[in-house]
Amino acid sequence: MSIFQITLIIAMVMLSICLLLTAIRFAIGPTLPDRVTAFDLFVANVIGIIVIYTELTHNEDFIDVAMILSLFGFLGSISFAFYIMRITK
Amino acid sequence: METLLPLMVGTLFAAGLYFILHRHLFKVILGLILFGLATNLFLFVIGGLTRGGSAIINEEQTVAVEPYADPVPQALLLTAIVIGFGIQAFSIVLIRRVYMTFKSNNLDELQKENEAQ
Amino acid sequence: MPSDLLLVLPLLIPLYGALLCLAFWQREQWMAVMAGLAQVAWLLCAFMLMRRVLALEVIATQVGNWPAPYGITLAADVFSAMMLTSAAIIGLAVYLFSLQGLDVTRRRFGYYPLMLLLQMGVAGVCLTGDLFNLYVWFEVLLICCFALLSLGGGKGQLEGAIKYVTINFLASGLLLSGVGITYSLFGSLNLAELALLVRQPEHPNLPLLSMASVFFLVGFGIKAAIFPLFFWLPASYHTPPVAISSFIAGLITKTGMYTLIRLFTLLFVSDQGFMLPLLAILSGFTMLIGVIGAAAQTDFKKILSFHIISQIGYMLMGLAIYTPLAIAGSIFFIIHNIFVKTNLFLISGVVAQRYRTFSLKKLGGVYLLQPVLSVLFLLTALSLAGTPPLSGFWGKLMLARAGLEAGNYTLVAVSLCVSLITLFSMTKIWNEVFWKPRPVAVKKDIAMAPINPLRLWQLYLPIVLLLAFILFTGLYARPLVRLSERAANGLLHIGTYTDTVLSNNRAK
Amino acid sequence: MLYAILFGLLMAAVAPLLHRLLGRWVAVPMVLAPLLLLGLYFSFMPEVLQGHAVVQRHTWVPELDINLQFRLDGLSLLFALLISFFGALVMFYASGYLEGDPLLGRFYLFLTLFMTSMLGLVTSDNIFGLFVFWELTSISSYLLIGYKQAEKEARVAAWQALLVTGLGGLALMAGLILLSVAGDSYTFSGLLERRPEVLEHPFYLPAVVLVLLGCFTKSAQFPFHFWLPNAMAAPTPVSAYLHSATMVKAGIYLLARLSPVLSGPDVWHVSLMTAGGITAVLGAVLALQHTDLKAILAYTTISALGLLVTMLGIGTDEAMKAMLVFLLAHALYKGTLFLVAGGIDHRTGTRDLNRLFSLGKHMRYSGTAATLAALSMAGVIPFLGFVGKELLYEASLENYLLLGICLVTGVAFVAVALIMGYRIFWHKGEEKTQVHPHAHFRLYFPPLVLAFGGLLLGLLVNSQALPLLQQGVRTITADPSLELKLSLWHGFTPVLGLSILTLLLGLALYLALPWLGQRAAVLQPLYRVGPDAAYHKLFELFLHGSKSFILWLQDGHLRSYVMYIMFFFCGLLLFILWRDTPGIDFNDRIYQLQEVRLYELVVLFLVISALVYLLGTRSRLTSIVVMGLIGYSSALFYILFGAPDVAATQFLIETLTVVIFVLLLHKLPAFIYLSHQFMKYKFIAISVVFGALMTYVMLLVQQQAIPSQLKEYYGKVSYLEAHGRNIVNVILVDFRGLDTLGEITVLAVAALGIFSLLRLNPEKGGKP
Amino acid sequence: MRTIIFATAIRYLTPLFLLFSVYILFRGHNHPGGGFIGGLIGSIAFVFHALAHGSDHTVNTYFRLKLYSQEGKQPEHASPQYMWDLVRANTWKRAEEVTPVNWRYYIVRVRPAYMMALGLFLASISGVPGLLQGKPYMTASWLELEIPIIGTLGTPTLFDAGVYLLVLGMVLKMVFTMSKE
Amino acid sequence: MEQSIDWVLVKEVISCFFILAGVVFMLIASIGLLRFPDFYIRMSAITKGSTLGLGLILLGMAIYFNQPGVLLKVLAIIGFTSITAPVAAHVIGRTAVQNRIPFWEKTDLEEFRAYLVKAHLEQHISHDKYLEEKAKKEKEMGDAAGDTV
Amino acid sequence: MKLLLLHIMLAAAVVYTYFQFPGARVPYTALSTTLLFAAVFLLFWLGSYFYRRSYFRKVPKLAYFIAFFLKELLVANLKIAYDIITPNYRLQPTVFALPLKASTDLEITLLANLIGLTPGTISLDVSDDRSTLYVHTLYLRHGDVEQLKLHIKNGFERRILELTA
Ligand code: NA
Ligand code: NA
Repeated sequence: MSIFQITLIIAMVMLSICLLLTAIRFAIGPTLPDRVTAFDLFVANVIGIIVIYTELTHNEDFIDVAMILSLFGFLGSISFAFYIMRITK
Repeated sequence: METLLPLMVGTLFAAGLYFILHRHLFKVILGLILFGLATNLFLFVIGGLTRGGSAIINEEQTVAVEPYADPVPQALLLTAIVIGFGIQAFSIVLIRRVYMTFKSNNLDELQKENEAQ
Repeated sequence: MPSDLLLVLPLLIPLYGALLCLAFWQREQWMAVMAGLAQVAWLLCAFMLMRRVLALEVIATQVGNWPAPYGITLAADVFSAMMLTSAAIIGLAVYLFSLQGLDVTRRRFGYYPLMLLLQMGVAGVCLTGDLFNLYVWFEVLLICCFALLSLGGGKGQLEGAIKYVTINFLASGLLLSGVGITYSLFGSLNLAELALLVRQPEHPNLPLLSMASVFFLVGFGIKAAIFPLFFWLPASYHTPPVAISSFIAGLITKTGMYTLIRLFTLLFVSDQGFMLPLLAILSGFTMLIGVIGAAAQTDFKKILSFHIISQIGYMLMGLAIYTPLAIAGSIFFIIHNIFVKTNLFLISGVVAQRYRTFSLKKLGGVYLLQPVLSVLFLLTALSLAGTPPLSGFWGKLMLARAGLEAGNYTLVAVSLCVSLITLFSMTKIWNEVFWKPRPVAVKKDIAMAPINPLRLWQLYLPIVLLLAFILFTGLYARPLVRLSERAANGLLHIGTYTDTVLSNNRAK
Repeated sequence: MLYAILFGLLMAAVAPLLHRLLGRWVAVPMVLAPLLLLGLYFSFMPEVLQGHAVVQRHTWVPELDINLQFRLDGLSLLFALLISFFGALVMFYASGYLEGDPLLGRFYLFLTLFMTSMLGLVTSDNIFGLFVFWELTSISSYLLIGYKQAEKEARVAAWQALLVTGLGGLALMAGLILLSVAGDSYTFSGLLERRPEVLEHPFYLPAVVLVLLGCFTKSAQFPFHFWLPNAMAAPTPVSAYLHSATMVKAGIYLLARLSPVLSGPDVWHVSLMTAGGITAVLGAVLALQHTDLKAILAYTTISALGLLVTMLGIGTDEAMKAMLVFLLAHALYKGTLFLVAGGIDHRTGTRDLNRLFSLGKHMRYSGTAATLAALSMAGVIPFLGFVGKELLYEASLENYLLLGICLVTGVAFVAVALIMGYRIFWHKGEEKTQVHPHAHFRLYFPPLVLAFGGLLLGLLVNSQALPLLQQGVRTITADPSLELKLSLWHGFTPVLGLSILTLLLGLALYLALPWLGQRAAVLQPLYRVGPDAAYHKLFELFLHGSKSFILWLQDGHLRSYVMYIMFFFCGLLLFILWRDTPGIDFNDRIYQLQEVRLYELVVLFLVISALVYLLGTRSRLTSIVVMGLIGYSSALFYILFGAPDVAATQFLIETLTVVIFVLLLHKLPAFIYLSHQFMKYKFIAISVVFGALMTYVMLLVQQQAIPSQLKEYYGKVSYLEAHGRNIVNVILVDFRGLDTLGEITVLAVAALGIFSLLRLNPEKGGKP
Repeated sequence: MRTIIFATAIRYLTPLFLLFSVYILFRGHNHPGGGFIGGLIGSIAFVFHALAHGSDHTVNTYFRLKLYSQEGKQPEHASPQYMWDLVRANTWKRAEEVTPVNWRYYIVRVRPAYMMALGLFLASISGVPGLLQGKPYMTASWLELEIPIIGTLGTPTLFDAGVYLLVLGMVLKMVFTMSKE
Repeated sequence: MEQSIDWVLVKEVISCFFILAGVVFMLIASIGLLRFPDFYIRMSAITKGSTLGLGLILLGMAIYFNQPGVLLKVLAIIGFTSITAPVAAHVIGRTAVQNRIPFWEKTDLEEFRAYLVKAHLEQHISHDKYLEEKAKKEKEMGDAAGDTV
Repeated sequence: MKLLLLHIMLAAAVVYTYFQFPGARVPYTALSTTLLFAAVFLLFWLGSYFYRRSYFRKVPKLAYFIAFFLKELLVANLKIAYDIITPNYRLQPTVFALPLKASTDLEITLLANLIGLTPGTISLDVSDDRSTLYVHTLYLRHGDVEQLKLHIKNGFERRILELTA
């Protein structure tokens, strides 16, 4: 196993921890914007995982998905914000 | 993962069904979405899991080389996802319309009102 | 016309019809013209397909020109051609009815294209030779049903639609799972190839086939509305306007039944020792509960809706008995029922147009006021009840005979009792709606719609058309019986089907 | 003969049209039609009398062995003549009886339809052909009974008659199918040839039971007799024609037709005699308790039918002779009496016995007819009724029980005959009955003809009528050499003594009737437990039962329906898995677990905890976010296992779903959390079972999955022949493009549906 | 949601998204992507725009074409100069900038329903060339030449383009309908 | 001398460095999300942490793959995230303000107060008070407490 | 500015196309890509020299700007990282009103986004008259709001305005 692969595995593990931490923030809230932010970070983590995975598998087709996600992942947060505005106005 | 994913999908199925059995329309919709998600994953998991290899032929090759994922379940899955999306969208609009018409999203009340008519 | 074209036209004609309708979006009259053209063309196409199938038994085309198990095959045998032709005929009839029988708003809001796409779905289901493609066409059909059932958004419609959507969504999920299981276990999606695979006694996965068949049984059973799975049907079918419910009620459950018959003769034949008795039990309960439900109703359309279920029981009965005569009986029954049920719904629509209600308690006196309609109803209703020599009788007779010959005495007894109760509910409608004078209290409350003779005749036209067909299949039952027997024969001897589908190599 | 049937059907079909065109003159063609048919059947007489059956075959549905195969032998011809002759008279009578009725056209339609089906019934040789006509008579009877549809009694009675005879019809169908299987033949003649096989076939007993059920309901045998008196709600011509002369005798006809095939075993004889005997006595007793003319006639008809069945049950040559002669006599006199009763009703407006006195003054011809018919009914020499009665006694001499039955019936008949022939016409009562002055030729001519027919046949019994009757008896007994000798005067035999005794007792009974009438009131409660009451009870019970059953089953709750479905699915799957016990290799599984990566585990854990969180959350928005989380996680799985296209689609769709939720749901009210209470556990249980089952199925299928040849093929040709490297996409647009076409159609429809759902509002435009 | 920052960002991002969606569409045959994903991306671009600016504004910006033509009959109607002006006026230049003649314009509304219909039409018609050659429906035909980025062109590409249009039209139809509620 | 440098190894090491740095930033952002006291601070911390982290990971990948196509994609992703992340942050932040999501008590709102007053958002400035009121509302409404922000 | 974006995109497209084109002999390295990128850029620059010179004078400014921004990004991130991983906060959150010189939508947006990208600050809202940007910051040095404002104005706003001018 090369240094590079070890690095990747470490990266994956750390990103997984990130996911967990994000999930905890999501669960404890306490406000909706908090959750939405957690969701945002979740998306970023997912992009990270995809990128690392691309390197792990040496299959560059996966980056495309990351690209799509990076463009549109934030629509989720935007819509939630939009929603919150509309239900409270 | 071949062993664990089925567990997860089973959980998804169970949760989906449980929500569908709820009398709150919104939860029913959630249930439907979960159920659809579970079905898609079901299809994916039993179609065989291949780590890393996508069903895309490299620039250097003219035929696919192993290990590559079975593209058939993926294609079926894509079609199913899209169909599911159409139906989900329709269902969401439907409950919205139901709410606008009945001023309620409790299935029981809906039924009562309809019977009274 | 080459088979390649003949097999895709039933899909393309409604599709292009719908597209033309979309091109004339909101211009209702143009949409009607386009839809009418498409309906006529579809009917002609169905007839041509029927002719071809009668000559060649099975025809097939490999869509995309990929050899058989790799692409999608479209194939037609006698059974599918029969379904298609019936669908085309009632499609035209319902279309004609809708011209006067449906409000302008609904017609403007997509009624025509939705109907056409629904027909496309039906054609796809009937013609496809691929398991997953079957699922796709079912979804097409289903989403059209969703849209049509909720079109207009009346209260009852919406409430019914929720149930319809939810339960059918579950069914689709189970079906999809079933398709996945079948693919994983047998490595193919082509029905013909699968049929050959499941007939290899040494295939390692054969014991798991029964498990897969449960998914299909439940999935298509829901769509076909068989016994413990039918609950969505009476909850939703009576809710939309007649120009919608008549087509859906007439055709869609039968399409489910078509699929059940197709799959249980083609694929799931390895566990018949268990499956057939199970189907027999289900069929008995389906018949009984459907008819009991109908007896309990006091609403014209609700009675008809429940009767769909009981009739489905008959169709299932043939499959459960599984002899050539029985399956022929099922097929005969399916075709007969498509026409009769549609016609009954249409008649209920004409009645309701005039009296503005479907409630038996509020209706009455049609016998004196609209004698023609009364005759139309009576003949159709008796046909449903299986009074000889009308069409229902032949199906019933075939099934009863097959059942008795095969020793399914209980099932036959149940079917005959059910037939009596069917007669009961049909005459109940006749008594209440046609014979009984219109209640005085109602006369004050609800004014009758004025009669516009021209309009009335436009409404009658499709009914007369369908009735003519019903009478024809009854009084001169031979052609349909022969067709059914041929179809059943084709289903039970799959050699021709598999050979035609699988030997079709690529056109260079 | 097919053309006779077709002609009849045609006439029926055009009747309303003719009525519209010709007005009251519609009667002319309608009367001529049966006369024409009568002539036609007469033309077959010589051939039939020589002992040849006229056979005509027309294929109809040979695949099911149902053909329009007609066979005119003695029995059929007798019935056919009777039917068409009666038909003509009744048509004629009806034109008077229903004069000015706007629905006369429809009446003729139904009546002609009935006549035609009756003709078809008696001439059919194919058993299913017979069945077809059999059911048609039930239907036309239904329509005729309910002719006065505005009256509830008529509707109820019609319905009752239809359901009872319909029940019988279905039994008959089953019975006939069994017979055809047992005898491997679909014609009566064929069955007759294969009689030994039929008798020995295990289907014999069920077939007999079912056929008898059919015949008994049709011919109003106990306990199915109750519909017949109620059917008197029909206009009188109908009662005369259908419910005394012809339709009710269809059952008798069929029994007679099948008698040569099925008789022999005791079950046949005993059941016929039992049912017939009970019916005969019961009808006789009940007839005397009524004051409505038609009711009285109806009960005596039941009684007579009972006698006929009894005779068939006895099954000897004498009994058959008696049956046939009595059938003819009964048809003639009962038809007359019904028609007369109708005439009375027409002119006085009542049919109550106690309000009708000395009508003879005003209705001389009707009176004459009634008297003649009554004499025949009473069995007075030289009427045909006398001959019939003599034969009855003769046939039942062997058995005292049967003799008793005949005697009781005979006595009752005499009493009724006295009422009908004497009391209402010639007996002077205290008060005068109001009689409409205008005597109607069309109302008294037909009964006169019939009454004189009874007399004439009685007088000519040994010459003219004999050959046809003889052929009929030969048919029934299947004995072509049987000689039928009839004579008016046998000399002083015990039978004659019985006849005289009957007359005397009858007279006594008539005199005692007023006294008995008061005593009979005691019997009233019995009616409440009779079959009629039972029918109504059953009817109500069925209606209520079905209603509450359906309300229980179809309770309107979506969750119940889903529960049923899932119970069924899980139950079935569990059963199959239990039966086949396909095992999962868990060692292998555990070994595989070592390959699990941490990130996979984390994502999996996330999904499951998100689900748990979703179960508990009360906020709608939080639920949507959680759904998004789950969706993204599952998309991540798609990536991790090599499905980038699927993953991208899943991501995008998840995002869009959120947008849709946002656009639509913000107006929904606060999320009211509705607990399931105790039901919850049920739901949890079924959900868990379902999830577990799906997991099991997945594990199983995974283990057993076989490599697919599709994968290999696509991998090979995707680039070389389909010019695409992304195999999934190539499958979508090329290999399986049709799927995608269907899929985008779904999307288009979804958009259309959404558009119409949101925009189309019935309150704003258009009717619902 | 009338925030300048969001609205402006979206205004500049939308063309980028659209470009990206077309790119994804055409590369789908060889890489992840394709008509469906491309269509979703394209439609999401408009969804963003509608969220930020309101659906009416989106419709006005992207689904209304101003078609210019010159008023009255000009003598040089058939001349290349006129054609060139016409093309310029209708594409990248504003009408006023081209020539001083009076331009008249028509507003053409691009309805999502028509896009759907067109997409479905393209997808279904892409199978017809096969039929015309006497082969089964959807038999693919390919052009010989290979175009950069897009790759080889063939009827499956047309099919995918149909899918793209349909998905675009479908989502737009849905979203516009919903946001007008 | 030239042969002694293993360029592939160098490339990998550089790539590893970038990746690890990126991941660390991501992890720190996640921890920040958990640790920081109020919504605004959390958001502030993570939006950029994740953007930077992601950018570094991507650059590491680009170096590793060393292909123009990949580089382009990487640049595109970096570009996209750096455009979208702050926009999203802004939108959510603004929403939070509009919905009276409280600031940490130590936050200096001196210059912001005018804005809040103008938009009638001056209530619930205190974090604890906000939570208190939310709990109270939920208690009052019981199950009916809907989407409390 | 618009033209600049367009050029960049165009250049990217050309380069990408070149590499996709079969038979390209250039080694697939990030370096050569960048070189090619620069070459195409140069080409454009030369081409545009004759009519719109000013745009390409901004290119070096853009490079400076990016470098500056990256520095800011890194520094601020490290600061926050330190705060996160050490037990105590050194936070002094403040919301301040930044008077805007930038006036167009694009300028405001760019500024807000850049503020949003650098850790420690997010833009909460723009006042209705577009004169003020409300910014939330985590670290206010010595309670000196004005200095921070100046830092932003000199750092980001000035450079943006220079670029978009
Ligand atoms: Na597909
Ligand atoms: Na794709």
